[in-house]
Formats: sequence, structure tokens, C-alpha cells
Amino acid sequence: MYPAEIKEYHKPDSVEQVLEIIANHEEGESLLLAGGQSAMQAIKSRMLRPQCIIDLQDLQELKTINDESETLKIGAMVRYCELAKSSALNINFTGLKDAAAHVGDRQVRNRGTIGGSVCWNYAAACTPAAVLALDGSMHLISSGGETKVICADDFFLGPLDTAKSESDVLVSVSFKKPKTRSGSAYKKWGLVKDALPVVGIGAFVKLDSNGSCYEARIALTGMGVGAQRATAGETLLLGSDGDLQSIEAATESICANIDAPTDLSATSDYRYQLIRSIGTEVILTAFKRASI
Amino acid sequence: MTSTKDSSSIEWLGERLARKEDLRLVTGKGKYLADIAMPGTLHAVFVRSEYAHANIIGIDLTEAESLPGVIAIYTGENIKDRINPMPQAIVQPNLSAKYPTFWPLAVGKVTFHGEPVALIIARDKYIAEDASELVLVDYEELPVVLDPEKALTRNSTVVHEKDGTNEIFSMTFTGGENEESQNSNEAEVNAIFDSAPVVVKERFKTHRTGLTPMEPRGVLCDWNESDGLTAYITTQRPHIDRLALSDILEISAEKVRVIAPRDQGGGFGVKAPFYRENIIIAYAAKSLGKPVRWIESRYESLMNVGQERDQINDLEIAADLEGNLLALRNKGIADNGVGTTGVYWGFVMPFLGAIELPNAYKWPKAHISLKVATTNKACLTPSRAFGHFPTRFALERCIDMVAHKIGMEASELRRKNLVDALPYTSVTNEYYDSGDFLKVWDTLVEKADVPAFRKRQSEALNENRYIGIGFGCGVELSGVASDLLVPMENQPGYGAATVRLDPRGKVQVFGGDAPGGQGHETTTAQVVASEFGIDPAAVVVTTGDTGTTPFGSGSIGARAGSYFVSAVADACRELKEKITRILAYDLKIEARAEHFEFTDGEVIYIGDRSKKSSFVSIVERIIMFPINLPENEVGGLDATAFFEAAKPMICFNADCCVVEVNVETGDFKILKWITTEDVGNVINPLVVDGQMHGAIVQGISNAVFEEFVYDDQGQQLTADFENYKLATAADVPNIDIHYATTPCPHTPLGTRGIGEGRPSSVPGALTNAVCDALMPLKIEITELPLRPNSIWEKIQQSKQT
Amino acid sequence: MHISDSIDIKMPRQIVFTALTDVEILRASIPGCESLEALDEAKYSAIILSKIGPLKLRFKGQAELLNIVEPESYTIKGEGSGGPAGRAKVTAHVTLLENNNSTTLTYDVNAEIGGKLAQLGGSLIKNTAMKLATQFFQTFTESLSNSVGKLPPVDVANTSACMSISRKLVIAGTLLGGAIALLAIL
Amino acid sequence: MKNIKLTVNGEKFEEQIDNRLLLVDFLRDNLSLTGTHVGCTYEGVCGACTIHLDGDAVKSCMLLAVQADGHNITTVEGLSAEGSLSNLQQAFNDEHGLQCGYCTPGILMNMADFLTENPNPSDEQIRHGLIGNLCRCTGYVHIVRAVKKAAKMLKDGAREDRT
Repeated sequence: MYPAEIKEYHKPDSVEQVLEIIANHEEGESLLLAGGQSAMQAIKSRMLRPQCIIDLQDLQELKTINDESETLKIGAMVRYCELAKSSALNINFTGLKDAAAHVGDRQVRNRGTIGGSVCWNYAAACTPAAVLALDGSMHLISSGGETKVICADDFFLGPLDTAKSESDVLVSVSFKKPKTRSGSAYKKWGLVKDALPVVGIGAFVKLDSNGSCYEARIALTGMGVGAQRATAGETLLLGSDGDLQSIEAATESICANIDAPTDLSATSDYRYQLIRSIGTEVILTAFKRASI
Repeated sequence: MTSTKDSSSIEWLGERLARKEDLRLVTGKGKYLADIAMPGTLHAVFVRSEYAHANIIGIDLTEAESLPGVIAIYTGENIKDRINPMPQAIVQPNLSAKYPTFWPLAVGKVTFHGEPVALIIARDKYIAEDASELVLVDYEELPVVLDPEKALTRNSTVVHEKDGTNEIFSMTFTGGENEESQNSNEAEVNAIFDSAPVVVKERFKTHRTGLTPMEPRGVLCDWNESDGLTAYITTQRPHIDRLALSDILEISAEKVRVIAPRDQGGGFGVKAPFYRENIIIAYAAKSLGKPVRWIESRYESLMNVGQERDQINDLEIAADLEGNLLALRNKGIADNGVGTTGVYWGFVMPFLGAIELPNAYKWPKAHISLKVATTNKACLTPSRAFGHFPTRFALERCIDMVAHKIGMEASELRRKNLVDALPYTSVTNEYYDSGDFLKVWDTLVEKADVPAFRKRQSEALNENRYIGIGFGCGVELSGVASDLLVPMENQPGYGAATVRLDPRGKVQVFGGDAPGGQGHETTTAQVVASEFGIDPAAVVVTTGDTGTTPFGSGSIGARAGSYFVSAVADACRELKEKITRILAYDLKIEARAEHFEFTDGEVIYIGDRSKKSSFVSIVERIIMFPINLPENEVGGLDATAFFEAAKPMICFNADCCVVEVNVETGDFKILKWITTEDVGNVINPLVVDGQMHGAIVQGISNAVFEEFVYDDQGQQLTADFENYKLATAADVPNIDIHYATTPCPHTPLGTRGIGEGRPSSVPGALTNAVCDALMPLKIEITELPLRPNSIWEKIQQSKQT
Repeated sequence: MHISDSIDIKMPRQIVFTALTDVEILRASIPGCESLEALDEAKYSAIILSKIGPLKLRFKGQAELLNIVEPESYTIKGEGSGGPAGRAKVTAHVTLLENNNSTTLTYDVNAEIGGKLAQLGGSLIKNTAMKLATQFFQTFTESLSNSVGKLPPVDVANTSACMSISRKLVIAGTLLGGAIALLAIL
Repeated sequence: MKNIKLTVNGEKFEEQIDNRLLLVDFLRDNLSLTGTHVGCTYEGVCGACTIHLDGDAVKSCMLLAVQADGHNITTVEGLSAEGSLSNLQQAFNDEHGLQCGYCTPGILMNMADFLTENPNPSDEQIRHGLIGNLCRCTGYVHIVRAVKKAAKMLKDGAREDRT
């Protein structure tokens, strides 16, 4: 399978140029290409037939991780391999590292980017779920040049669907650094190692000075709807110090409140079991990391 | 033919020689089919059926034909009067069956999702794909036949109407040739079951899975009036393809040359059939007078080939309380798919599976029958351990269930019933020529140390960890003698090789079989080197070109280590006879071949080691200076030998694996895989190890990860590696190999052919280990794939009862 | 693939039924509808452009209407083809239950997906179809609220009116079927 | 059509190509570097087409050739000087790390990159590193052994290695 005709290809080196090229095309004609590790599948299978490809690889300004005092700002073109190695993610955002380190394979991680992944929001993808759990914010620049910040809860709308409009460019994903102790973790299960998640779970907990959880976020993927919050489980962690009983109650509550599909990879019941099993492990790890 | 070895032949045999072929392969200089360049080559893309079963009402080519760059488009309608239909005798087994009639492109109707409907020829492959999107096929859907059991019922829709039934093949394998003796045999077996103290009866299902060589198929054809057709095909049997192309396209055989590229990206049986795509690409090249190339995409490949194992076996074992096996009864049903694949037609696989079902055990009595149903799915394709991967899974699993019922160690029960004296003829009349099954078994069990394991197992259980041990074994064909191959595939089984010496003392070997990565260049060179006492570097091996090689039935059924190298050795020995005759004459001594030693580049008279010649000089003398020769002798050193064992030959292996199951999720990890092999004398342990590793991991990958899935309309849902999952390096264990060999007495080098059947013992051993781990929950698994999801479901069921 | 769901529409059943046959409302309610065309008395065709994120797939669909029991239920049989992308065949059974001037609309869809759609779609097909259906009914309900009172009364006894209803329902079916197909791409 | 300039295995090329041409096809068909193989369709799962793009192992079937404009590419043909083998290639030969050889170029390219990051890898790390390369012949056992051996050779400085 080879791509259908692509009339134009651009490799701009600034966001302004990107916006200009988008503006010169009808809506839906142009496609922003980040790492291309998902988009190229769609282009080669001809499910996606862009008239104009705007390749973002030369946007140096989108390739840095800025560890600022209150936030961690990750450029949209930062690759998985860089996330997996970045010490800037060590303290609070290990969950994103967990996810990035196991996306696809080495070759995919050498090319695929955080921005590409969150904008594609594939039905079963690790990065959007980790970003959602970690309460990331998407920084976009729209056609007029104005900046928009959309929080993860409002950004991920469904499989392949996000709040980013076609004329927006995602420039970075930022995370607020918690003022108290916090920990995060992400893990997935697939039939073969590091495959697209049949179930993937990310958790983020913030603890007060007594080691008691005052804020928790849990996100899931693999349920056919892209990254999704599992709020039902989160509330049951409040006040917990990471005891197994509350964590199991939380995963049980997630199962009771979320639809899990049956498909070629797993039955619905098995997905629930994976939520229990992996969820417990992930939340425990998040607590453990917060307690260090 | 001689079976004794002179001392010099030991040197290179058994050497862990690094492979010769690697030097080009690791530097990117291999020449696979897609790498062969021919100026002006046109590119072919198939339009394939989107339906599993539908009438073709019409095909509109208008738009596609008008696309610039499109050269020609073929459809079933416009080729059916110009190409002979299949079946043709050359690719039709000598088995009574209902062979479907078909052309390379569907005529009238399509019978599976992915069937070729039209062929586009264009200047560029991108344009060819553009054009394929513009071909409009009007289909009228027909009811689909997908369940093999329902397919065999009277009311079922029939896939191939001319037959009036979907039962493409059926056979009873025990009780002799006629129905009466078969019936009386069945009655005797029934009587044993009626009175046996222990009977286990289960339905075992294996899913549709098989092998996927990393290089998909491909064909590159060229035509000119004087040479005729030259066809490069990814194939394991170029000589058969040549005859088939000649017959079907009515091109006189001397004008057809088939070349299997020297480098092929794996075969495993998938490249053994004669495929319809070969025919139409050759036809297009001939019609257009230009080279035409088709490279199969993975998507096409997964929709069309590599699908095997799809069987249901209703298997029963009768035993006594001491663990003696009394009788075996099996009714097999196989899902053939459409059956439109030359040589195998689908049912040849389950046919062999039924023959090989009894395995290495002594069965006093057995009744084994098989029915094979045509369905609207891709035709079964040979895949390593073909046919018996399913039946051995059923048998090895069932044996464990018998052991559980009696309360005996399954490994002990197996040992008790292994064939302990060879030769032996199995209940299905398969001949086991030689070997020592008990030696192989005892070596394995010693390495596995079952008592120590049981201790560890109960300790682990106290910590709520579930570990288990599983066993399995397999008698495998070591090459296929004409005795079996003629009736089975209408082809000869002998091995053939030409050995040609040149005046510089270098050797060329020509073989008609076409390997796909098994290391034949190196192992063959080792055989020649050991025969002539020269360096393997001096040996060049050419395979797969029908223009230069002697006839061979193909690189199939572990023929290399058994038949091909034996023919090579025999050809070498014929040349050695001539060399020594002339050398003795030159040295003025009375001596025959056995009085000479070929070693270290010299030919030495054993009786007086000062009487000798360098290998190069005597060879050059015979080829270049053929004067002053003995009476009736002429110059030249070139010999072709054919090797056929009087009876079929076998090899034997046994597997033990240890797993840990997570009872919370059903996930499991293979902690250890130990195997013991009788492969006869080993030419190159590196290569043999590699064959075993690969086969075992293929078995694991088939059993656990891979599955071809069709939906209820017959749509194939697993046409990419995202959905058809192969095991990655991170999913499979290391393999611990031990050898317990018995040299084969029937081959000149004592070697056995290995590798083809090797995966067959894997699914049983693996599933047995998982069930052993779950013994406290009394779980017996009878279906593949062995997925954490289904294991977890079993655990849930067990907890409820 | 089987999908069923129901929604409550705060309108009397007859109005809902009539609206379901109003071509303008339907056209507005079904995302990406590019054209509608009557082929003959019983067959209609439509072209829908479906967008799912960056994927845009154009489907051509045809449908017919069966078993109309006004205002209680009807069945739509539709087929949509996205060319090389694949196809979908949909049978949708719609029932309307009235309680207290409100209507519970239940739809029960059986869809057969074929071609690349089925192969590349995986588990997303159902989810996306559900999402589309939700979107459809959301817009439909809004349109209905906006246009209530403007709808012409339906004379059940009038055969030609029934015919026209059928035509319009056909279109609805086409669109629903096509939409499911489109969304299956993922 | 677009004009691209790039360096492949140290050699500079300038070519006029279609926007839609895949990098793997450009390397194979335009530059006749047929060591880079294709083993899957659109999914990019098999890894047989792995090359180095500015030193990183990536799959050349998941890139358009135009994207490589201005970049530096190494294919398996550039892994060692003509007539010699790199340590990694030699280790694959020594340990029988390949059978049919179809997946091998991709594996070598991935592992060459892997070893620069993991000079002292465990079996488990190697297996994890190999996830992006499917091999059907070897069962991976000898591949793992070969990579381990290559790591040792590199460490011992057994020979000059250009990777």
C-alpha cells in the first residue's frame, strides 16, 4: 500500500510559517505531520489522503523540555525517546516516562512525538492517557496567532478527536508541578509486549504532609474511546494513604462505572480484570513514588 | 551407495562453522526477489475480492484503463479462454478428492475475501495501486460457508457447485484399505473403549494460524521468443512450478525456466504450493512481451497464505490403571478453506496430520478418520508441522489428561508407552526407520528433574505462586520418501545434486530444491569439504535454477539433511572413485577408492602415505589434461547423484517447559524451555540449533499470539501485523537444547533431515505446563490459542464450581 | 456488529415520527450529508462526507424502508460504500413509545462492515457509530424543538403522504447506515 | 515533484521525486540500495526497513522521502566499509544470528543504534530493544547472543567499528 497523491509538501521552520500555509489552504486539505508514526499508517492505507503535508520536523522551538519553576513544559515535537530519558520528568511525572518508554518500539520512540500522539488521540494510545492522568495542558496557537490553552479534560474528545481545530498548531504540553508530594505511574497490558494497550492506566496522586491523598487523577485507555478519566475511582482515593483496601475499592469502582468493549484483543470482562490488576499496581506505584 | 565414512570426512562435519551466506546478508547484498532488477519492468497489482462469497455481476474497467501509466488490466472473463484451468496433474495429489476448478483470476464468482479478481499492470507500483481503486466490481452477495461442521451438513450452501458437496476429502487411516476391514477394526476399537478402566474423551480445537515468512511472495517474469519464459518466483519447488507453468500456459517445457532467487526470506511451507498468481504474471509478461513483477504486500499475504492448523479433533484415549495406553480413537474435522491452491489443496495438511497423530507411542489399536470441509476462507497453506500441529496438540494434551485421571506423572506415562524398538510401523502405517526414543526421553527428563520440580512447585504454591511443568514429543518426517510423496503429492521424493569440480580444485554444487534461509550453502559446503578434504570456502552452492540444477521436488519436509546432502555425498563419492582410479593409474599402484584418504587438500594412498597428489593437481589433470588415461576412462569431473532411502526416515524430539501462571490475570510466563533432539549426525550444530530455536518459537507464537480471524460474513480481520500478532523477542524464552542422537543408518553421512515438523510438540508441552500449574484448580485446556484471557475465564469457571 | 440504544425526546410521538421523515431536519441532523437523491419510488441515494479527526471519507449510500407502522415503528435497510475504504450494510429497527407527551425512541442496529473498514477498524467501529448516533439524535432533537409547530400535519390515511414519508425515512436510514460505515474507518 | 538533497552512506545525492514516494522505496528503487527491506504493508510493525536518520534508528517505510531532504541517512550498506564487517555484523555471523536474512538489515541498524545507548546490555534489555523487529526464522535466541557478543567486542575494542 502506497500513499495516494500528495500535491504539496512543506517543511516550514517557524510556527508563523505553519499558520501561513494552513491559511492558504481550504479547511481539511492540509495535514500537520509530527513524528508521523500513526499518521503514516493512515496515509499508506489511504484512509488519509492529505492534499498538503506540513512537516513540523524543523520547528526547533517545539523540541525542548523546559523545566520551569512552577511548570514543566514539553515541546510538541519532543520525541518519546527523549521523554523516556528526561530527568526533568523524574520527580512528579514519572507516569509519562513510564508511558513513553513503552510506546511501540525503539524505532517508533525515536521518531514519534508527544504532540503527535496527543493530537492523534488514537483509541488505544499510552501518551494521551498519561497526559490526561497528569493533568497536562495543551498550548495551541490558532490561525490568528493567538494562544489557547486547553486542559486535558477538555482536550481529548474521543478516538481521533480532540479540541484542537485543524487550523491550530500544538506547540507544547505543560504540567503544573504540585506543591506537595506527588507521584505518578502508568502501565499497560497488551498480548505482545509494548503493543497498543488492550488496557492502559495512568494514575497521579498528591499527598498532604500526613501522607494522605488530597487529589487523585486516573486515566484509562484501550476502551475504544481514546483517553478517558476514571473519576469514579479517584474519589475513593481521597484521604487514603495508599492502603490496598482503598485502592482496590477504587479500581472496583472504575469497573462499575466504565464501559469496556469486547473485541479481538480481549473480552469486556477480561478488560475489567486488567483494570483491577494493573490499576491496583499503578496506583500503588504512584503512592509509593509520592512517599519517597 | 556406501554408508561407511572415511576418517577425513569427520573434519568438517559437526563443526560450528559460521555461515558463508551471511557475508552478503549482513551487508545488505543479498538478492531477494524484489531486488532483482530488469530494465523496463512493469508492476502488477491485484484487485482482490472484498467479499467471501459473491457472484461477479460485472467489472467496469473504464476509469482504471484510462489512467495514464496503466498498461493492461486482466480479469477472469478475458483470460479464461486463454489459460488452462486448474487442477492440472502436475500439481494434483494422488488422493481421491473433489478438486475445484479455477483460473488465476476469479471467473463468475468469488469464493473468499482476498481472491484475485483483476490484475493491473502499470509502469509504476504507485500508479498500479491508484488504478486498482478505480476498478469497479459489481458483486451480488451469496450466503457464506464458514463453519466446517455446518458445511458438511446436507442443507449447507455449497462453495464449489459442481461437486454438490463441501466435503472435499475424507478418509479412514486405520484398519486397512477397504471399508469392511476398517469397520471391523473400528468395532474392535469400540470394544476396547467399552471395557477400558480409563477413558478420556475431549474435543480439541486449534485455531487458524500458520507461518508468515518475513519476505512475502513475489513473481518476476520475462519473455522472449527464443528463450521463452524466465520466471523468478519465491518458491521452495522451482522444478514443479516450471512443469505447472508449462502445462497451464501451454508453453513447451524447454521454453520455461524457473529461478528461485538464491536469497529467499523464509519459506516454512508457505512457498511450497503452486500459486495462481504465478500463472497470471507469467501470462501477462508473455502477452505484453515485457518483464512484469508482482511483489505481494503483507496485507495480501495475510489474507491469502500462511493459514493452517484449523482443525477440530474429537479424540479419545483408552488406558488401564497402570497407565498402559490401550486404544486411540479420533474423528477429525478440518476447515479447508476454498481449496484453490496447487499441490496441497488444503486437505493434504490434515491428511498428514491424521497419519502423524499416533506420534511416538505404542497403540495396540486405533481408529482414526478425517473429514475435510470446503469453506469461504483462504485455502489452508502448508506451514511447518503442517497438519500435525493440531493433532499432536490434541494427543499430547489428552495424554496428560489420562495421566491426571490415573494419578500418574505424565512424563512417566509417556515413557511407559514410547515405542522402544525401531524400526516400527505406526497404527496409521507410518514407518519409523531408526532412532532411540527412550534415550531422547530419558535425557530430557533427567535435565528437567521432575522430583525436584515438584518440590519447588509445592513450595511455590505455599507462596500462592502457580508454576507448572509440561512435556510433549514428536516423531517427524526426515525428508519424504517417494513411497509417501508420490501418493501424497504426485511427486518424487529422491534428493538430487550435481557436483562439479573445476580445474583449480574448486567445487560447484547444484541443487534443484530452493531453500529459504536454512543454511544449505554452508552445510552443503561442509559435506563436500569433508568428502574431498578441502576447505568449505572452496565450495559454491547454487540452488533453485531449473536451468542449471537437477530435478528436485523442492525444499520441503526436512529434505536437506536427509535427501539432498546424501545426494551430494554420493555425487562426491562417485567423483572420488574416478579421481582415485586415475590417481592409482598415475601412481602405478593397484588401489581402489577406499585405499585413499582425501585430507588437507591431498589425496593420499593409505598403504604408502608418500604416494599422493595434491587435490588440485589431480583434479586439474583429469579435467584439463585427459591424456594417458586408463583404458575406457575419459576426462572431466562432474557427477549428478540421486538419493532415495528404501523406506521413509524420521527424526525425533522432546520438549519440556516450565511456566508460571498469574492466577489473577491468567497471564503466564515461560520460565524455561528444555528440548532434546535426535537429529542423527550433525553437520553444523549452529545451524541445527538455529532450526530448533526458530521452530519452537514459531510453535509458541502460533499457540499463543497468532490467530487469523474471520467475522460472520467471512471478512478476514487480521490482515496486518498490528492485528495478526507475531511474538517479539520480548515475548519468548531462551531455549536450552540437548542432543541425544542416533546416527541414521540409511544415509551416507548418518544425518537426518530436521526442522519441518519441529513445532508440532510445542503447543501440547506448553499447554500441559499451564494446566499443570493450575492443577490445584483442576483446569484442563482443550482449545488454542492459549491466551491469558481464556485462561482467566477458565480460572473463573473453576472458582465458581 | 450490533448497536442498540434509546433516547427520550420530550415531544409527542406523532411529531417525532413526522420529524423523522422531514428531509430538512434530517439533512441538518446527519453530519456530513452532501447530497440526497431519489432514484425511484423506493430507492434513494445519498452522499455523506464523514470526518473523524483528520480522516475524511466519502460514502455513497442507498437505502429502502420497510415495515412502516406509523407512528410506532419502521425498519430501514441501507448500504453504504466508501469505495476502497470499505462498506457497510445496515438494518435498523426503530420503535417509538409514547408516555406522557414524551417519546422514547429505541433503535436497534445490525451492521455488517466490510473491506478495509472491517480490517482496520477493530473495536473503534462500534464506539464511533454510537458517537455518531448520539450526535445525530442530539441535533435532531434540537432541530425538532426549533421547528415544532412548523411541521405539516401528517395524514396517515393518505397513501401518497405515506409514500413521501417512506422516501424521507429512506434517507434517514441511508444516512444512519452510511454514517456508521464512515465512522468505522478507524 | 520536489527536489531533495541528502547524504546516504556518506554520499551526496540530489533527486527529483514525487511527494508521496516512501523513503524505503526511494532508497531501494532510486538509489538501488536494496539491503533495506519491506516486510509489512502500511502498519510499520516489522522493522525490516530500519535505517539511521541522523544517527537514530527509524523505519524508512514510515517516512516520505521528501522528509529526508537535508538529512543524513545510513543504510545497512553503510554499516561497514566495503570488504569488511563491523563488530555487530561479525557477531551476527559468528553466533548465527540470522537465517533467511530478510529481517537482518533492519535488526542490525536498530541494534547498532541500541548499542550506542546500551553498551553493556542484559538479555532482557536486548529483547526489549528488539521489539520493533520481527524475525520468523531464529526464535531470537541467536540474535540476543550476537548482540551480546557485539557489545563485548565493542568494549574490548576488538576491532575498528564504524557504527
